[in-house]
Amino acid sequence: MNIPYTVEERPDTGLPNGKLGIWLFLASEVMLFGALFSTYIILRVGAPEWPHGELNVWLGMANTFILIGSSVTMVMAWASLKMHDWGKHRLYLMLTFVLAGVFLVNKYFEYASHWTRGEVPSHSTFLAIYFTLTGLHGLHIVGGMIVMAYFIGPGAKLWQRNPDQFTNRIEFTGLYWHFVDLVWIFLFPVLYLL
Amino acid sequence: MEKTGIHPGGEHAHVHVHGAGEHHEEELGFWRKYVFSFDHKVIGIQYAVTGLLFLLFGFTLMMIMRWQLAYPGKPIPLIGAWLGQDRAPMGIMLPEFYNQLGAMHGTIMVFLGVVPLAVGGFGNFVMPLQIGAPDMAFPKLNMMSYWVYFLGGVTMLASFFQRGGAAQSGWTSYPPLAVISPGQTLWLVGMIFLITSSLLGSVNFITTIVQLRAKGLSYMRLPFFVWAQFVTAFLLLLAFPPLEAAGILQLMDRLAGTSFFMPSGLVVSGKPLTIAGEGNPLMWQHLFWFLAHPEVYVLILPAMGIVSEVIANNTRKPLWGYKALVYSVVFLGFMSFIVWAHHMFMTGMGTTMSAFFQTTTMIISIPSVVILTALLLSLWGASIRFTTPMLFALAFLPMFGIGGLTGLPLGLAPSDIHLHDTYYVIGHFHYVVAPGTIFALFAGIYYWFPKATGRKMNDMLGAIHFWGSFICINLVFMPMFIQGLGGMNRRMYDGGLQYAHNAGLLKYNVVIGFAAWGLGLFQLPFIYNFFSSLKWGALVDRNPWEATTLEWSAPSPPGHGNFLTEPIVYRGPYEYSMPGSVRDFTPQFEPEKA
Amino acid sequence: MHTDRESIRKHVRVYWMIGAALFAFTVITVAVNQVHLAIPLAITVALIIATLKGSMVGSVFMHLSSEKKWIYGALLLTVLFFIVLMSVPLFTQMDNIGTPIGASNPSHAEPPRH
Amino acid sequence: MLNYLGLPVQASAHAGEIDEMIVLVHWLMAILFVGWGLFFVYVLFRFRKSANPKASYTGAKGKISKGLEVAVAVIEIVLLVFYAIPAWAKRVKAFPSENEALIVRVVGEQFAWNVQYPGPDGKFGRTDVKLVAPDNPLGLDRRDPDAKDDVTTINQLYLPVDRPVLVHLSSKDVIHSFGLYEMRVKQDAVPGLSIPVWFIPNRIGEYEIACSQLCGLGHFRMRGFVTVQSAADFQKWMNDQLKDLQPAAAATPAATPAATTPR
Ligand code: HEA
Ligand code: HEA
Ligand code: CUA
Ligand SMILES: [Cu+2]
Repeated sequence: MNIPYTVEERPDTGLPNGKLGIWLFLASEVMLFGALFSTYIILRVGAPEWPHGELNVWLGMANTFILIGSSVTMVMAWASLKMHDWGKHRLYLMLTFVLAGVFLVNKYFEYASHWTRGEVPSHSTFLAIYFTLTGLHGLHIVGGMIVMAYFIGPGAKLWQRNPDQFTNRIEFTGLYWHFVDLVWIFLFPVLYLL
Repeated sequence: MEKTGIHPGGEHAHVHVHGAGEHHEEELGFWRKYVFSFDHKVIGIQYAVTGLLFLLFGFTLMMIMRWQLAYPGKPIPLIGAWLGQDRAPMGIMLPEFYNQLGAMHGTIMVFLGVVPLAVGGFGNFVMPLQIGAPDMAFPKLNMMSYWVYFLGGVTMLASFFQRGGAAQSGWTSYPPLAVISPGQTLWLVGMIFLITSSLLGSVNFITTIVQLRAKGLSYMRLPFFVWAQFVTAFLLLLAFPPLEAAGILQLMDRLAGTSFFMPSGLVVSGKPLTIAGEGNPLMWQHLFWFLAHPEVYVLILPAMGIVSEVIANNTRKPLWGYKALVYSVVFLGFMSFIVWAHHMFMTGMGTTMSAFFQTTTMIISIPSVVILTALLLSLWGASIRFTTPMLFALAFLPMFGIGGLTGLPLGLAPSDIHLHDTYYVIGHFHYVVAPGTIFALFAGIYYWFPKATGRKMNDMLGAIHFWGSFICINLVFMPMFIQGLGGMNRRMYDGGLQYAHNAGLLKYNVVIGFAAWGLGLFQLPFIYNFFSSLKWGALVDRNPWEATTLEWSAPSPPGHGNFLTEPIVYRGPYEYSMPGSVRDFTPQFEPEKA
Repeated sequence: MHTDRESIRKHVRVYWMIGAALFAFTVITVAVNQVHLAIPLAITVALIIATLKGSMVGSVFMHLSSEKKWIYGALLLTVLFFIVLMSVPLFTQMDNIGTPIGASNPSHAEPPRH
Repeated sequence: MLNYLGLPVQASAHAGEIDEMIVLVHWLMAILFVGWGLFFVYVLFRFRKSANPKASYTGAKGKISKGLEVAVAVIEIVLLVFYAIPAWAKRVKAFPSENEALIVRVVGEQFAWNVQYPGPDGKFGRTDVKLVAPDNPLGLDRRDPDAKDDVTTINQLYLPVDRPVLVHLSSKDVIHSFGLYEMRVKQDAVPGLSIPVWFIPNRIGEYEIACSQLCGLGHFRMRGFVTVQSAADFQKWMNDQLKDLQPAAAATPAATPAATTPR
């Protein structure tokens, strides 16, 4: 007996296994970042005063654009598969990967500038929160890039053997990637603007 | 990768694709078969054995502690000499080592012993069989969760051998103490491994139960054990991440010098700490208990599931109030997310929130009462077979009863003033986890051993194991209530020797000590039974217990893919002694006779 | 999702539009931030916009606008507990009968200058 | 029941109330456990296989269980509404007025209890972590006029009988817990917070402060002493302390710069 519903949907739930799996995983991610945001709130409410204009809004905004862009290219990578346009899919997936890379490079310069100014995590509650939240988010970016690299490289072979499963996997990667983007959409105002 | 406009199979015309984890029915090498196997049964057994070994280890730590409590400052016999200068010079235990043993006993028992055995072991092995699935939904992920758990275990064990020893701030690891104490870093890293493993596991469990149920197996036909595992998986999925986050924050506090949990103006041993400050130590407690209360239900729900299976099978009648059981367990799971601060009444909680948490705590006790009542009433009109698993399952009921009932005075803030952090708490939760959960796990081992190995465990040894453990374990934990009510604090290196109000309570420390070591001795028949039965146990067929649930329709032990033919379910899980049927059990997988 | 090429084409158009909208909203948040509002107001505005953006990503890019009941169920549960996690520790903190001690900070790490 | 539970003597005004609750809950527990226990033993005997070879498919009938569960729920609600919640409110809301109560600061540290009385002026002197020194564990600034008459002790808490005590509890380093078992008082001492605790000692005698929160390797020996005396004896003790103070107040400890310790 093989494991059913790895590709096709189970009639009564209308879902393939992976779809439910990835969403459950994202649910746990929500709680992970939830705890961090909750800590942020507690610390901020308890703090005598909270710094403003600590961070470079323009860098943050640039990164927001980059991530939103990458979300669009990601969903396009999946849509092109749906339309059986392999070439476009490759293009968009690689584009997403590159954008993710650019995001990290940008982040690196941001970190570096803080570091050189001696603004390290131990310096203040705000910086501690800033580095922890963005650092964890950065790790999620790296994770996403690894997955994409796999589907650009070795993972791509699956397309020949089983296009629908490949399409599903790209969709799930997308779901994860959009979540990472979504987290940033909240991180940006919370850390850079408020 | 060349560009292909056209591609095969747009509509998946029943191309039966090998799913995640390509199956290799053809013989696999030793490594892929026994070590890095994708098969849920192998992984389940890996989990179970590792969990058992950790239980034994955690218990050993405690047997050493109980010596110090019974005879404070006396050299530890036998092993004392080996412990080393920085733990027990001349065999006499140091306070810091006592604290390490306490913290690691708690951590190991909960996160490395019971959860892996109850969820990783029984859940992995039994649940897919009971829902008629060929395997878990994500076999590779399943293997990963085991090995990540294994890494976590190794990290925890290794932490004993670093300079300064293992974590020593209690399994609760309250900052600021945890942040400034040695050993904590490895504990945190280990926890992050364990949490990651549990998260992967729970995703897998939920998906499997929702997606891979056999034909005809509707939710209200699920064995109660599967329901318990289902709710448990949700608890793990949603309650664990906050502790992971908290763990990361405490790591930052230790390694990056941040002060998430460190307030301003700390003065440690006369010297002000040079940190930014403005942190909040209570936030850790919130994040910790946000996990740790649901966690305690993670410890009990699978146990209740096992007990229900065993009781239904050995009473030869349907469980009383199956629906009530299901609703209660779901409600229990839901409520367990909003009671956590009943562990924090003494942190200065005001009237509003204490009223809230006392109320939720009282509410959550009701479904437990319902569950126990249902199980007790299931015995009425039964034809009880006192098999070895049944002995343990029956003992579970009053033992959980004691543990649960003693939770009530703790749940009321004013009475908790007196009982908080005394041995009453220790007694309370050990009655639920030790003679409760541990006994249920024993029941499960005796019950499913034949399915896993094709052989039965010896009943004589089983009986010795049961009666010995039952008596000893009560002698261990019952006196703790007396000590607690008398005001003896927990986590006391000298067992509260110095305090006047403990004078009359110290004698029990000796009783408990001997009972604990006796309990240890009575595990030997079990360990022997466990291993010898693998070789010499009586061979059994598919359904030695004449049970009704799906796992008994598969061969013992089941081969790869579990079932020879795709199972179909025709009825509820516990159709025993059905009126008008010849035999006293009608399996779920037995077609209606036309 | 068994969507044929045509409906996908329609989707694609939506994706690009949403992308544009997200860009626009980002610009707005930053713009609003440049005119210095009172902190509470600024926070509410920024969070409202963020929530708007978030729900766009969720409902369109992640297809939440048309999902299956199991996923809605799981997410509903998550959202519930997320809210608990956000609010209850804060409430408990506020309810605490203790008063913070403004201990003079011994460290050399002054609060960040601005 | 009270006599069987073996609780420590009651040495504070509210101890009886707490014990009453403990007793009530244990009655509920006892009744449930004994009731079900008897049922349990009975069914095990009556429905053993040899006695009842054929199990009944329907099993137990009737609504008794529902009634039982409802009863438990009702009793729990009563306990909550009429005992627990009001009793707790008395602990954390109904604090005695500043002038009737004896006010004292207790600061936990690894592994001792520092006690500070405001003295005749009723004002606590300024404290500063920079001033913390072996001879000045609280970092009390003796140059501060309010501090001149502040009486400090270590591990010695003297209290007058039958007068409300309001303790401002805090900690210098880690979380400790201020446990007075005979007084039925327990409150965590959380660094960064000053938490009020109040009670009325009503029984002259010697008692102990038991640290009830793991606070490191000395947790087990973090013991303080409470001496409850008649108002007169207490005044006498206080006056002696004030006399001893004069030299101490003269020699003001120089501010020791905060030595830095990497963790
Ligand atoms: C499996 C684990 C488990 C379970 C199931 C429970 C169940 C409960 N727990 Fe427990 N608890 C722990 C594990 C568990 N607990 C642990 C580990 C700690 C300590 C952590 C630490 O500090 O280190 C703790 C601590 C703890 C505290 C904090 C105490 C303190 O630190 O001051 C509180 C307070 O409210 C509490 C309450 C409860 C309540 C109300 C229940 C209720 O759910 C119980 C409901 C059950 C019943 C009411 C039983 C019904 C019985 C019958 C119907 C009679 C049956 C009789 C016969 C069969 C004869 N628990
Ligand atoms: C699941 C949780 C669990 C379990 C099962 C146990 C089991 C036991 N615990 Fe545990 N304990 C805790 C969780 C648990 N404990 C926690 C969380 C704490 C608090 C720590 C802290 O303060 O921070 C604690 C603290 C604690 C204390 C208080 C220490 C202190 O406060 O200073 C004591 C004291 O006696 C104690 C004793 C025991 C005993 C005698 C058992 C016995 O019941 C042991 C029973 C075990 C067995 C019977 C082993 C069975 C396994 C086998 C026989 C293996 C067979 C192997 C193969 C076949 C391969 N425990
Ligand atoms: Cu201080 Cu324990
Ligand atoms: Cu709890």
